[in-house]
Amino acid sequence: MISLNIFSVSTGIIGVFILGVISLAAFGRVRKLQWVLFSLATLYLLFLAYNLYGKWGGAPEAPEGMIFTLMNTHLGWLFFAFSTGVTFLISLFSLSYNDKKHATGIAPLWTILMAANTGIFFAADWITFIIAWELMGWTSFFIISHGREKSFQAGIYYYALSLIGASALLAGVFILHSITGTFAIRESIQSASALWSTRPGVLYAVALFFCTAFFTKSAIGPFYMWPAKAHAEAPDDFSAFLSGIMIKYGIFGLLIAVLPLFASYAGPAVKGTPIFLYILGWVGGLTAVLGTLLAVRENDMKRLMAFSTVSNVGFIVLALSTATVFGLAAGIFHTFNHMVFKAVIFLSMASVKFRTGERDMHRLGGIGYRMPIAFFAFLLGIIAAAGIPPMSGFASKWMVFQSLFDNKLLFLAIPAFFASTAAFMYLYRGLHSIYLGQLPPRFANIKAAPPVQMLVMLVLMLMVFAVGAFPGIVLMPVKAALGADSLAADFMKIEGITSSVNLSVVAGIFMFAFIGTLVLYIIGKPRKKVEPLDTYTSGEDPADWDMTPEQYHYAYRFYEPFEKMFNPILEALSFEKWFDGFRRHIVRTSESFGRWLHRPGSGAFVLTTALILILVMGIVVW
Amino acid sequence: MVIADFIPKNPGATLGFIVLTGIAAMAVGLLFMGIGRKLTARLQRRYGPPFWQSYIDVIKCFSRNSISHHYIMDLGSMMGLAGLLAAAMFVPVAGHLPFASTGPLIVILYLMPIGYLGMAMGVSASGNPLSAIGIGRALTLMVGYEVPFAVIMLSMIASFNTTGLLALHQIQQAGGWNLFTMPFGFIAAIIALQGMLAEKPFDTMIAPAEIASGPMVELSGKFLGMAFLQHAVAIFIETGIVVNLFLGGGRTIWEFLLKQFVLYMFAMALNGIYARYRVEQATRFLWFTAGSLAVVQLILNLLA
Amino acid sequence: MSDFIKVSRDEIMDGKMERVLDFFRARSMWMLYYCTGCGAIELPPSMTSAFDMERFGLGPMATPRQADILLITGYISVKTLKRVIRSYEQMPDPKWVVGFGSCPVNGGIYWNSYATINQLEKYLPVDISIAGCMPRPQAVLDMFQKLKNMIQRGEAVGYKKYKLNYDWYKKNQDEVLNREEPVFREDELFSAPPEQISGEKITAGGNR
Amino acid sequence: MTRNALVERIEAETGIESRPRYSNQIEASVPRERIISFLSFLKTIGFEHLSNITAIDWIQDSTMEVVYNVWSYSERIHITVKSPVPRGNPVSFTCMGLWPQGRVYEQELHEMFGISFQGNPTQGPLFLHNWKDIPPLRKDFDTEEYSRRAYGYLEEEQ
Repeated sequence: MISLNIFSVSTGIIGVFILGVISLAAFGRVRKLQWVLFSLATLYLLFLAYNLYGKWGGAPEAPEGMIFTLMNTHLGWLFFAFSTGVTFLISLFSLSYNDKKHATGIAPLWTILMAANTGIFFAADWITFIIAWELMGWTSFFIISHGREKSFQAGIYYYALSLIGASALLAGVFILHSITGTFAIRESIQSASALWSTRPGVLYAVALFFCTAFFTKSAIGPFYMWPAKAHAEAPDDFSAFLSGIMIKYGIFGLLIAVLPLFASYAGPAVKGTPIFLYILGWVGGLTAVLGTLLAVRENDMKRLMAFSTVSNVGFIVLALSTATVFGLAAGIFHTFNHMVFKAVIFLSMASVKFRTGERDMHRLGGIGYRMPIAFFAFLLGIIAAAGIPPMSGFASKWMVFQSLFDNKLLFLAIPAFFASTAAFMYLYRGLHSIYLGQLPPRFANIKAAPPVQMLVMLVLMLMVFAVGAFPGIVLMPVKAALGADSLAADFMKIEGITSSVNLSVVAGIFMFAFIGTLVLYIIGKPRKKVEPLDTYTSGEDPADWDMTPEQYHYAYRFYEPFEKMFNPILEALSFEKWFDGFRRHIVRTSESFGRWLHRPGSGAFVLTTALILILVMGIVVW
Repeated sequence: MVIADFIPKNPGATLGFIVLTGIAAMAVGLLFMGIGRKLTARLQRRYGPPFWQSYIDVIKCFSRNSISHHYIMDLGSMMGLAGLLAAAMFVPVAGHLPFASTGPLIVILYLMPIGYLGMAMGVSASGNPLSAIGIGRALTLMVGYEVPFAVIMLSMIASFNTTGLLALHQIQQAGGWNLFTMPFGFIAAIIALQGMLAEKPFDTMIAPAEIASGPMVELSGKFLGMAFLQHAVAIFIETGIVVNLFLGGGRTIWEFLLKQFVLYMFAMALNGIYARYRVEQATRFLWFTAGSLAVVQLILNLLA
Repeated sequence: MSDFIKVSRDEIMDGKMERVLDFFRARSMWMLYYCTGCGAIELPPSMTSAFDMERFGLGPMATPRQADILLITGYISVKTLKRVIRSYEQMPDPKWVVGFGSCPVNGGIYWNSYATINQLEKYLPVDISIAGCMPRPQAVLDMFQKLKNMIQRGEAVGYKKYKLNYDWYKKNQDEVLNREEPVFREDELFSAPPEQISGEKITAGGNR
Repeated sequence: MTRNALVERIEAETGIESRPRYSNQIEASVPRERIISFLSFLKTIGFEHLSNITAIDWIQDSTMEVVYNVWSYSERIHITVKSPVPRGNPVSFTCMGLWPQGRVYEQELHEMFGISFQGNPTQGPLFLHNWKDIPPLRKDFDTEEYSRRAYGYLEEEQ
């Protein structure tokens, strides 16, 4: 019985979808209006989330006679609320970002994508899940290839991988249905988990298909390379959404489908962790290392942060693979933290690109002197991304490590440590090459970011810092969502088995120490400000050598020794060629089919055959 | 209630202890630096400066005017010292801590990078390519020594199931020193410590003849003084960590300081006799030699 | 044409408060020396084990930002002068200049060279000079002791003189570095009788 | 080949008489028009190394001599080729075609003696900083007077 209640999920999905379609169809001319509608849609979804809080589960609400069922699970609600909240901030950013010069027509598609977002997180059966998943897939494809040739190539690449994922998901779901006889997500997974002893082979297939689907979406393991293309070519404000939220759908899928299957596996185990989970952990760890190494080599700032996203997703998988309460909490906590700090990083870079139009880091430099808010947003973002206190990333990364220690998965912790330490390298490189160093003269008088963008960045910065000082802000809801009373974490303190930390104390101590150094700074003799080019050059005057700030800015091939160490390995294990071939193949087949369709007469032929088939089927049914 | 346990029982005393710890960390580090310079001089058959030379240098630095290219530079220098000082608060000195904590090793290992990140931010705001090169080398080297050190920490977890330095200190006070039970790990820790202290053969980030003292190329006056203090606190923290991990931590504060002193003197002696690695050589050495030693220790601890 | 403002040292000396800091400044003097001339060869012996300079807190520094003392070791050609002045102006106060050897004092054996300046005091405020070509390390250390006493008594005020008479120094520097017109007028030049060249054809590059 | 044999061969093939000077040195004087051809001839017979190019200012007879020092590794003989150029119009030809390193020597001579080499593109200032007077190594340049005027001493004591 479809409830016409405005606060019901189905109304939300369908309403937002229809809104998107309307704005796509009607307001193609007035793009500002499309963006306003998009913001209103996200705001409405936020309102919906507020109203849905506490109304867990119950009877899955289903429209009359339809098999689409939706259920308000606590976990789904949490993902939904966080993603919608961050998206609302991004939409505000987009309002000021899409001015005359930078306008893109992606707002309605993005609105439809938000409907798909809602569907994914509230789906109670696989059919709804798949439909929402597909909707998400093609809308995001059209958004990524927003009418630019280069972006279109990246979009096709992305869509080819999404095709793999979606078909794998479909196959997995049908196998699951064939062995369990139900499409409902929870029931099917539960009843399938009981079949390890009797029909392991089928479950292997299901798990493999699901893993393929969710790995492709989250760029885990061999699918590490699509974010670098898609995130880089997507519109700048959408990159934040893509890297912050969309890449988490796969995580959600792993949470609801794959982890229960693997956790219930009764076969061999490593230190009490089922073998498949252990393998999953290694996949995550290696993904983290791979993303880090590739990010260190990048010179394009959006590609660099895309690889950093890959590395962080690897961390999340690493934490989830322990499948303990602590590990799940750590993974989800890091997921939400990553949503926020990666959003702030991408938005800061977007406002830099908004002002300068540059994406190569070695052509930028010194922007932080002109755009201080963007600089500090990026600074707090990378402190969080590097997992340094007192920002939010540290809490979740600490929990990830603890979850590994608690399960004695010590060798798994080595790649994690390597990745999180090498993360300093590329993050600092971004900070130096974009925001510090020498300011090129052609950017000498760019203005600071527009006030709305500044406001959004400030709010996100505040979130990053607040969560870093008081992890309970996020950790408490996560704890409640997992129903994990055993998780020893309160508003400020997290306790693992091997260690415990009170993050508020850490943040407070840091602040106190900063005040102490401020005192030292004040009692020191005064400082004099000098020109940027007035640096130590062995007495030479740079003007004598026609030295321009661009030449003087050390940003290109920043970590050459490190790259030289790792280039051979990275060349050796590159899946990229294979996937490129796959993409080309898809393009060729579809083009040939299209050509056949466009041949005069063939369309009519197709039409008649379709009619005849329908006739025959109708007769048979009748 | 939640706020209540954030506020310590007697705030005044805790605050005093925190300030005292900070000052003590700086003072001890500077003293070690001075004596280390004396030792290096004696190794080179010189008389050497007085052991209080480092104090004089720091005070002189703060007594000079300084130049700055941007306020981000000032901010970065302050952040740099603050991060190290905050990390020093978590190192238990012979079991004493300024406030109730377990001396969590991961927190220390991740609080020190904010110091280095701050310093990096400050010097790259100065816009000198040499400083950027130095920071790049420093971060590469950091990846080199953090990995073996992390593996050593993992072997501690494997044996004692804790990462709290305080707990490790108590365990070693009850039983023997870890130096004897896990020698490979200790050797790896010594090598990693040499890299952490950025002494030869791992001082490619400073390289005065090559990149004009790297990160410090544009630092003058009080900024240079803050860099000195940062290095002093780093000496205190890093030697303190190794003492707590392997040398039993010490019953009294003086014993603790003595052990730190011995470690630092050993590092300085190596510094006096070795030449300089290139950065990729240094990183490889740290990974393959120190790292493999640490992994061996980890495997041994897991089997035990 | 601005005259040199003569001030007695006591007028521009620091107050009593600075004297405390001067105690530390005098005991930790970091020097910046470019090997402008042959004088630099005398510094390695005075640093190494024979005469250990570091025992007085003296040490070489890499960049002008970190250094207190600018050592002018030996003669200064005009090109060097430009670099030296830039380095001196990059040093933060308080800073001191040491003329090392005879050449900075009066040109030394290059007194009549067209390429080297004669008297450093015209271009930079020299706090203390050592005569000798070359001064032995004993003399160097003795000079550093005297400079240390001067700094401790607050009498080394060269950088203040430089600030006070900046335009005078600047004028002297400009006379050398950015000269507009030649020194010699045309009629002063003793020139050979001009010889007429037979107008042969000169092809570029000659006959290869 | 001995030194005297070389002298004879040079005279036989080019008609330029050259005098043996020291044990392993030959000195030849070549008019400006033939200098490049003569040098290229020397290079063909094994004088492949141009040690340096310098100049002498004979102010009394108002000529300047461009002096090429060329060394033969095979014969171990050093030949000094002098080519006079008139002081009033000190112009000669570049030897960059034979020895690329000649470019810098010729630039130095142009700066220090005012001898310009046709065909050498780089005739700008090389060593001197902001030089406005006549080339300093000419005999009629009074360097002591220059030093007194340019870098004079302070009269009174500060």
